[in-house]
Amino acid sequence: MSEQAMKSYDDLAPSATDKFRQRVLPFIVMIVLLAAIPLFDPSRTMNSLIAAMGINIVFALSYNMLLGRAGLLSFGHAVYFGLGGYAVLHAMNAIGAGSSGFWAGFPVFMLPVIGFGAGALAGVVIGWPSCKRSGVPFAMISLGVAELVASAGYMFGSIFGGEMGVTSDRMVGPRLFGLSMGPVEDIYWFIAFWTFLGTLGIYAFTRTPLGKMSEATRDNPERVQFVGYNPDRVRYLVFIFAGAFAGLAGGMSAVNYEIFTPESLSLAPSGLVLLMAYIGGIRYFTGPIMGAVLLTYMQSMLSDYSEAWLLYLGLLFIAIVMYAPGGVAGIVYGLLGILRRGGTDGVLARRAKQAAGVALAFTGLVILVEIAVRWSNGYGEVFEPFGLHLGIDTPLSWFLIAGFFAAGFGVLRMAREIEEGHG
Amino acid sequence: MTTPALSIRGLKKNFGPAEIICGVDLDLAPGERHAIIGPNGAGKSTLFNLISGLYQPTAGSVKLGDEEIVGLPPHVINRMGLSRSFQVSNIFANMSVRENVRCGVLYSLGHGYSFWRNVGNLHEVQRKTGEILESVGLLDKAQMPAALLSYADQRTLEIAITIAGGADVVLLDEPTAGMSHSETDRAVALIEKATAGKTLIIVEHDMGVVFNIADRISVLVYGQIIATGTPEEIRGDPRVREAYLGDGDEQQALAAAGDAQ
Amino acid sequence: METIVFSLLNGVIYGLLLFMLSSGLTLIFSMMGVLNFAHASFYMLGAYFAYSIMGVTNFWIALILAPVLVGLVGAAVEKWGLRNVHAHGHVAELLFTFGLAYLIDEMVKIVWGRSSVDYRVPEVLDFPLFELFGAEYPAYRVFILMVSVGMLVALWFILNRTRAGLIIRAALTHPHMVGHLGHNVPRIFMLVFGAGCALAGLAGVIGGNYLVTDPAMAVQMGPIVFVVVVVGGLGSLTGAFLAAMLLGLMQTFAVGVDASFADLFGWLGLTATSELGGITIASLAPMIPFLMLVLILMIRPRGLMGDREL
Amino acid sequence: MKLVKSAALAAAMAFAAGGASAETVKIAFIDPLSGPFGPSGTAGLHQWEHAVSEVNADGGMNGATLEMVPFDNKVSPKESLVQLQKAIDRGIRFIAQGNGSSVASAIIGAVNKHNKRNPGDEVLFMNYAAVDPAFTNDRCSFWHFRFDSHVDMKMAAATDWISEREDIKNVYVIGQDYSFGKAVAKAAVTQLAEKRPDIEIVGNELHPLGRVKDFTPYIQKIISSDADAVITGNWGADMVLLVKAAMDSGLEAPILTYYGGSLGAATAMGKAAVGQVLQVSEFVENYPTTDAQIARIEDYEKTYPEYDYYYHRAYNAVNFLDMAAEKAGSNDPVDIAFAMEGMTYDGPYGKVTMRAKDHQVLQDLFVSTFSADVERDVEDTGLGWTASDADRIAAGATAQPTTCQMDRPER
Repeated sequence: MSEQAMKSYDDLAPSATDKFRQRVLPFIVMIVLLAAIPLFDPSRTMNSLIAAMGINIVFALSYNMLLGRAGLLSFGHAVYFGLGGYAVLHAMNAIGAGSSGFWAGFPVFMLPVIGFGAGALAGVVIGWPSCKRSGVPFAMISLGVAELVASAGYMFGSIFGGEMGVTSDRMVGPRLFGLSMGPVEDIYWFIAFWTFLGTLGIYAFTRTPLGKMSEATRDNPERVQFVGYNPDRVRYLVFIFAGAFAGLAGGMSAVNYEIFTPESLSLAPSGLVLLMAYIGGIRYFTGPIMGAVLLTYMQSMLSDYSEAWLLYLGLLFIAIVMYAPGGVAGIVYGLLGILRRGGTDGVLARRAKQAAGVALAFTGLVILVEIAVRWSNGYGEVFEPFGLHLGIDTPLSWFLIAGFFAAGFGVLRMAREIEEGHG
Repeated sequence: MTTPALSIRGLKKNFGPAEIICGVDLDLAPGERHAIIGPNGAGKSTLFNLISGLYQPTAGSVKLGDEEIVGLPPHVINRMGLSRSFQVSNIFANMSVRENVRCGVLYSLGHGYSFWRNVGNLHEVQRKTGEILESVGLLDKAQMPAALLSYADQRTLEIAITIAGGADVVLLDEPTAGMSHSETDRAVALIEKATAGKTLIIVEHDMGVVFNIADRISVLVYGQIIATGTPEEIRGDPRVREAYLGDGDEQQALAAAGDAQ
Repeated sequence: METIVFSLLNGVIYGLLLFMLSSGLTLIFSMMGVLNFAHASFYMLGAYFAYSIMGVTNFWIALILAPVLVGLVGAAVEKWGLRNVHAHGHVAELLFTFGLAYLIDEMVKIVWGRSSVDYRVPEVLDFPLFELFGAEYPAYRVFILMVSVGMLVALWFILNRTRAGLIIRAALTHPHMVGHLGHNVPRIFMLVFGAGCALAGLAGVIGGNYLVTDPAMAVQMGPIVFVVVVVGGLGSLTGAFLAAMLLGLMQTFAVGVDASFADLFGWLGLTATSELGGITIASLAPMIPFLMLVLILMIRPRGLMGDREL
Repeated sequence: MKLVKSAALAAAMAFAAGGASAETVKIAFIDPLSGPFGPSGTAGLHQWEHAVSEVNADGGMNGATLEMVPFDNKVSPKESLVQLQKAIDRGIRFIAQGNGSSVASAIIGAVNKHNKRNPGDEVLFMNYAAVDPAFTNDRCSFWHFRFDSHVDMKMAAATDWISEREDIKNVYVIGQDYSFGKAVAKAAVTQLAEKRPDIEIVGNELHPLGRVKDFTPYIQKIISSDADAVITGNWGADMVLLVKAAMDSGLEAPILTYYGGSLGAATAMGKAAVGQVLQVSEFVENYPTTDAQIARIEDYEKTYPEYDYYYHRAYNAVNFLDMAAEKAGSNDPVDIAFAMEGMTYDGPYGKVTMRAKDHQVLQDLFVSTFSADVERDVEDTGLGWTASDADRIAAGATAQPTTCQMDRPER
């Protein structure tokens, strides 16, 4: 008996190497990556894009604390992002105005802390009624709350600045780390610092007893009651933290763009963060990061090349919901798993076939959509990829579309037959 | 006379016009192993749900030691030292076996809703989790996702989670349902070991199990306890035999169990 | 007096339109558990289909054909899309329809352009029917009233007097029982989804020219439909009807009220010049539905007439 | 799949970036090009492109070719700043924007900050449609030039028109509940009180922005208030729905609008609105003008058959830019800004002046009427806008005092 009491069961936990590989290494890689980016002297466009990605990474991760980890589908997460951002802007203005007092000594670099607090406070207030329910009712409450807060945003001009929003100047207050916070290069370090801290913080949260119980509550709220936890309470606390980290992201955004408008509280940005998290993969910690990077890139770059980018986004989302609920991360890790196992059983070949089929069909779809968009705009612009002239009345267009679709679905069918043959 | 570990008085539950539990009285001495048997639909699971706080009784009182627990939410009752298992496996399917047990351990070791500690660094939690896994024989499957466990192992895990919090009063709802003979034997041994020194109420259809484990048995029929006594008394009670007349299987089982003794 | 009469008339018409739009979702939601985010998109499709059909033929053919087409699209979506997601649970279904709403919006923009289309009231109905307190009352509104009531009666008849209605009514309150009755559940789901979408399409046909037919109409109506369904209660068409009427009347009446917060709460020291005091009841009108949504979910989760909680 | 995608992107990129040359001065056009306001942004873009092509045909700006580079801001102030940053990163130093005062406000702030933080790399903002008076008053900036008459100026035209009509005794003001709508209402009330103290404001209503689906209740309120005229600053769907409901309910009072002529409105209003909807603008398609201007309109509508000539101020803006560059002998934004101050230009609809004090353009305005008897219609409806000399309000009468304290850079 005494022997058993002495036993530590340390071997139950993952080995030190595993721990390092799974928990520490990714963050070291992240630090190295963040430190290395400036060495490549990114253009200002790139810098702006990276800043947007950093903000969205923290925002999407905070959203996944709800959807992925606690099983709460929210249509109003931008509320906390926005309130955090507004709080930071007001604080920034106070720093700019105040020659003495608390704000005078507050460095702009540290402002996301204020966003964190404001997001948490909003979570405390709004979460209290919302978290009494879960599932679809919770989703509906979040939708109603988002509409209400957004409307209030337009009503209370002194806080939200009406549709013009609240603006500020970040080059105020004491400097930290010698950063003037003016040029984009300074802002890079600010974004990098807080993206890292936000990611680390959210990851650390998943490792706490509360974080673990939030997953337990997602899986089985009934059982959670019989290990001594109140599921409503677990959800409420997680909700507050999700709001807080969203507020942190909002604070980063406030410093980066120096503006917030009531529209940033509304359903549209809440929907976008949902898309980011889900497309990235809500079952993986890294999923929302991938989703945020991908969607931010699409939003700021793809929208320059194609007017129909929202259509592609919708298609991508539906494809993920229907065929790859694990999201991009699920696909990536699936492939890595196959590669690690050596891919000897022909899985790799099958996946390659599927990818080829999807790519072919998608190419056909892109041609169809792009031709349709130009035709619909009606001022005679013609889709001309690779020097081809693809008009709506060009037979080649339709030949290509039909060809790509036929080839794509043909390959997909082949892949499926192989799979069924295996199964 | 010592205070009963669990004391039920005049417990009633109506669902609409239907009276499912109609006045149950029951006292359990500390350390007692009590089995509740009865035909299907007698209200055994409802009784468990009432005691554990999942349902609110229409009338009556349930005392855990000296404390009245009617009206308290389940998690509070659990913290006061009453734990239960479920008839269908009710585990955290997306977690590993170890994490499942750890969820059961956390609160009792005072970690509640804490968000400032890393679970990996809570040595007391690791130790307790390991102990429980070892005592139920799941140590070698600790890293497996719970959903991939065999049925019998899931039932074992269910019991492990139930006892993990160290509750003094344990309610087990058909722990061996659906198990093979050998699995059942192992489960019985496990239950005996895991609940040593605790007060146990068990709902069970397998009369072998019941007569093996129980110090006393209550027979619940149509929401009422028609008899309570030692296994011998129950076996000989004519009312019990009568009540089971409609349920041939159970009667045979009862007889068989009697012969086995 | 005139404000009350007009608010009543307009509120009833708006409420009926809302009900027509929401009744389909109540059917879908209650039987299938799918809170269809794209429901208002089908409403939009109804309006656009009617516009296109009217361009080739006339309004009356559009009135019949457009809802049927929308219903077919809905059934197709259920068969080849939603059904595959069903196994992943209600949240996945909700997300699927969320993406579908994006998709339909974008496709409508490509096919019909990004600004409003000239979908107008047919000329036979484009005249003032009567004059009341100096304002003319357009005949088309009365037509909306008649179509809505017609639909209401038809729906009532189908639900209460036919065998299909019997099954639907049973399924509304006990969705898991449908399978036990020996019916082909996927087929029933497809039909219900199609029928629900067709009802939304019908609302689009008669609402599109009453309001405006543009790609934003789905986004504008979408959340309101949820409010009606949730407030009305799961499984209850009567509840949805009450909720729709309540919303329609409350919104139109709020607009007619001139009071501001300062007038209402002046006794608390609130002045009209302060920001809070300056808010008028009329400006709150569009917020009322969402206030109702949140309150109902918190206080009475089963809605006005629902027989079970959400 | 990734390979195909990036190849497609590369192709698209080449397609988008084609035609750049060293002799090019680029103007970033930051406006909605997709979404609900996409059509109106696209219409503006085409007008600018057309105006720029005229200058290019005429030898360019000091010999350099002008080029419009579109950026889609989805009418979001935040997204506009992202796009502005993108434009600046690409070395573009002239910005054109118009849709939404909130967007213009954000751009002014961002341009001010950028120019302060990056001396030698200044950018210039040409605002062609954002009409919040503050931009040329309290918030005036040396880097901002406005080529549209602001809210108070347009209201001055509208109230002049009203004050000349003795039979108008009761006026109803209705607008969107946000800063622009409030500014319109305030301007209407104060200016009417000055010009016609006998007029009673029988209603001053603000409705939520873009959320009202049925305006009938509001119209009924207007009818029962016995209003003789209605003033509204509504735009977009709010404008269309308001007019539509008014027509349906038989409102007889004229409706003075700011944006009755915007894209899609004519189609939605239809015949019922003829003679009853009026618009305050610097351009009226059927107002008699020079042959050159008629040729320009016809050329535009031939080049972009889907669009009607509407943003005449785009030509004013581009002409000012060209003239200022020539005067300064430089294509540098700072030199051009100084040269543009106080500059005048004789346009087809009268003299246009860029007031040095606040960078606000002064131009004649028209109160035009929606009519069925027009030479040039809009949106192929057979309906269009007409005005006579009586509806013309001289630039001087629309000019408003300014509180601007211009902060000019040192030369």
